[in-house]
Amino acid sequence: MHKYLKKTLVISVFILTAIALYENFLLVPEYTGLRTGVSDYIISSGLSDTGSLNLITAVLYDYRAFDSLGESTVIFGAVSGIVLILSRKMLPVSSRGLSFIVKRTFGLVTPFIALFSLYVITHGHLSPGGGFQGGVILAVISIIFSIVYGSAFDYRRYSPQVKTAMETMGAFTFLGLGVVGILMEGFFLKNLGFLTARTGTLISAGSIPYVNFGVGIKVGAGLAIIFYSMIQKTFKEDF
Amino acid sequence: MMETRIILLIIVPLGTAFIIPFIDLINAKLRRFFVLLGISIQIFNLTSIVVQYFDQIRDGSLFLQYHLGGWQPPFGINLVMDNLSFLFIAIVTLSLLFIIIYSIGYVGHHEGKFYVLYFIIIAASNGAMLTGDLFNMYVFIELLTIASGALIAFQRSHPGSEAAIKYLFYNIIAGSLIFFGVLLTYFNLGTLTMADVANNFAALESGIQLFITAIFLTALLIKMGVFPFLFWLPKSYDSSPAPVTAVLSGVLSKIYLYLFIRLIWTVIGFETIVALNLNILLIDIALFSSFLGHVFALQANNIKRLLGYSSIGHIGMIFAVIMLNTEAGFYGGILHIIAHMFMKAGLFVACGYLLQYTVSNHYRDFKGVGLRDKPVFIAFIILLLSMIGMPPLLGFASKWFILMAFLEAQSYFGAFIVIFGSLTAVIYYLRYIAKGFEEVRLSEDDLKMEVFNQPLLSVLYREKIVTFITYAYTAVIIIFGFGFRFLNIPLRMSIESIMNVERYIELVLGG
Amino acid sequence: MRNNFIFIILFMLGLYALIMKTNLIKNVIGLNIMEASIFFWVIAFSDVGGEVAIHKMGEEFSKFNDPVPQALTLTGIVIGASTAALLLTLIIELNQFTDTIDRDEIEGLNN
Amino acid sequence: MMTATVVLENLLLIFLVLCAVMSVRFEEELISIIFLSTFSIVLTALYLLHRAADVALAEAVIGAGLSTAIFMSAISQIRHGDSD
Repeated sequence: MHKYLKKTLVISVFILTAIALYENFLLVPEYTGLRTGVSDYIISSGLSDTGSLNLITAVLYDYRAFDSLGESTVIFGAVSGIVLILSRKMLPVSSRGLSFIVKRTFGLVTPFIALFSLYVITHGHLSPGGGFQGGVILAVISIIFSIVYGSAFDYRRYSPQVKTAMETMGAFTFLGLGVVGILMEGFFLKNLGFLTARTGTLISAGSIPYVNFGVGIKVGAGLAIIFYSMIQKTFKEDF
Repeated sequence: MMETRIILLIIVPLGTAFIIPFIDLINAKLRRFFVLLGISIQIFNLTSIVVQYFDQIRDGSLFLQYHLGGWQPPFGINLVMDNLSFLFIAIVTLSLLFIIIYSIGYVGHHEGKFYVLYFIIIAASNGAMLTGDLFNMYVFIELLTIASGALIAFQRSHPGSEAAIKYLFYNIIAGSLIFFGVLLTYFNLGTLTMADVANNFAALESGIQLFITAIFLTALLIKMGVFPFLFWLPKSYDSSPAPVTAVLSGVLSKIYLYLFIRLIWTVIGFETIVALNLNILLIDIALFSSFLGHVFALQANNIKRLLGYSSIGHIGMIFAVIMLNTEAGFYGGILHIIAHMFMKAGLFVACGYLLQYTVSNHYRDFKGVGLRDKPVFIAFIILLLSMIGMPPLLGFASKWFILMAFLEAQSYFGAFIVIFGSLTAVIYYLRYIAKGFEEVRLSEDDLKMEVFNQPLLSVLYREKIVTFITYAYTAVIIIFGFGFRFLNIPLRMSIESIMNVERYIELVLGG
Repeated sequence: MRNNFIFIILFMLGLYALIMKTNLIKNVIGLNIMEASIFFWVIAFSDVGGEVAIHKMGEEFSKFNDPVPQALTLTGIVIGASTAALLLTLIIELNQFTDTIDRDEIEGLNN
Repeated sequence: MMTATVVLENLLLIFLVLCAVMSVRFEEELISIIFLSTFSIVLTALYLLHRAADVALAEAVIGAGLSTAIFMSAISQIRHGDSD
């Protein structure tokens, strides 16, 4: 009886919330009738301001680059927390991997995945993609290694220490470019003027490709550490 | 005025957090050096800001800002430091400094990871208080959530992980609501800068105003632990290690109160709240939450859980008195924020040290604790008396101003809650003081239990550090209790900057 | 209009999984659906029928979709994934002590 | 041309809701996670229809790829008391 009462109560609250949301959405006008000061400016002069063809990358790594710094710090914090929580556990380990055919096939495919992730990272200002997406694809390589070849292989190739060093390197690339911005241009995370080149080429758009590269390495290494510590006992206790 | 040092308040802790895992790979002994370096750069930075702008802090015209990436406010992110955020940054930095010194000996294992998460909290709290951009605020709130959630489970014990799961569920929902609210604001006003939103918010339709305000308020009520959503709070205060509880109670809830003030007064505007008839409702919810917190605290049999419920009571009281929107209300509210920050952090710090002499946090095991370590227990008693509101201490002064504010606004239910809180506090705290001085004879088994309850790694001079920190908190309470007039000028000036929204908007958008 | 309906259905479904289901993994799935519904609504609402916000070389720019909500949503997706990972890790950790992931059987989650 | 897009979008929306319902309804965690992954893929297609290419790439990579892997590794570690 108690349970049914609870269920009825919760479902009636749900229905009320749904009706309230619906009523409120009726009030929100159509998009075309709204004020769009910031987006109009970014659409019309984003290319000349930043030199990046992809306006979303321009927003992420130039207009609102500080948000991206905070976002990559969120991943950094999650990595620290996960490594901390799982480091004492003796979780079951798979080091045998899958069959010979699968191993051979993925051995052939893996370099292309790496190439694709590098493409996504470096062409962030020219085509869809960027540091975050490319970084996740980079982490997928480590996941594939763990699943197909067994986690011992992954450990031999890229030990967690190497991944931690890569993560720190990526973070400091981002932070360092920001500080260079203070020293040379007067503002933290300002797009570096001396790096600009002809728009549309691979190395253009000021410091955006370098920031992309740093974020990519950082995200890739961080997510690889997350996955790796979730499938195996990895880090020894640090006292 | 453009000032580079306020961005350093965020990126110095962030850089320290980034470098610690790398230092751990090289040589773990160097770690504490970098921690102290980061903290001292931070303190030096803040001190230099105080010294340079002392006159402006005193006459209330402090206004520093920074445009990230050199973009003017509606297009990029801006950081703003006015008198209100300056006051909060100063007290939060002081409190966090005390707690990090305390935790040097306390943290037995994974010291490196602890410092990483702790420095992320320092950076994120400074960022959340400095930022002048709504979405940037969301990012820093998520950063606070993820770092504190990992820290709650720091001991990797059964109750710790339960508490962290509960905490994260509630706070992630609050975070996604904030995201939704920010995006709705953007769609309706086409901007994310707080000043620009504030400039145009009153022109919106009242239905949309209510929608956005309700979403932000729900999220902030979850984060602060006010009535309908207070169920995550006692569990997470109870189960996390002592320094983390001090951070949660002493610092994080105050940061959310700050963000509440920022959003309601600066961004949404109090006139809008009054026009939507929300202010009376919110005061009643907050007072009811305060009442509930004190009643639950009466039946709690566990000292840390009791302090958690008492936190609910105090936060509700502060919330209600701020919502009165009178000058006296702000004065009492902000003074009590300062008082509560130091009292609660000091209590949790002292309590975490005292509880290592006991088998559990339960009331019956508290017997005889006061006789083991008398100096710390005396400080503990002084802090408890300040929580009750004994006259020469800071808790009395702040409660007095809150009472006066309620009486001035003729909100007699509020005045009743303040007195009711003090009276119940007498009952539930004196119980523990009496229990602490009970003589106890230890059996062999108890002595064995004690060995297991020691911290994993004991450091030389640990007892001295703990005694020093608890006395530092007590000293703050006593000194400001006698001389709460010292706080008069900063409080008046921060109230000035809450009330004077036009100046904020003009200075952000104009220069 | 249609998108608002989809948003409300998905949001309520996520909330249902979060509150009524006792399995902790199910709760995380509900949280993911809830966040995804918000992201979907943002993208669908900001679509004004323009092009993808990327300039093409040698062409004049035509009408673009608003790039700012898309960038913010990208940030939101990454943050949501990392919080979900932390939550799942904590569930693994809790499971080591309790041998169950049923919320009703774990006493500490209910008080 | 226009109607074809609308029909496709409606079908995808129905499929999206269906995936979410299935993912919540099924008791077995593994099936739920696979439906969640399908949900993400459908969402990716919808983002592409709404011309948000970057978000679509991110959702494909994070929602359908990484999240699924993390969920899978989590349920592989979880012990149920009665099984051993």
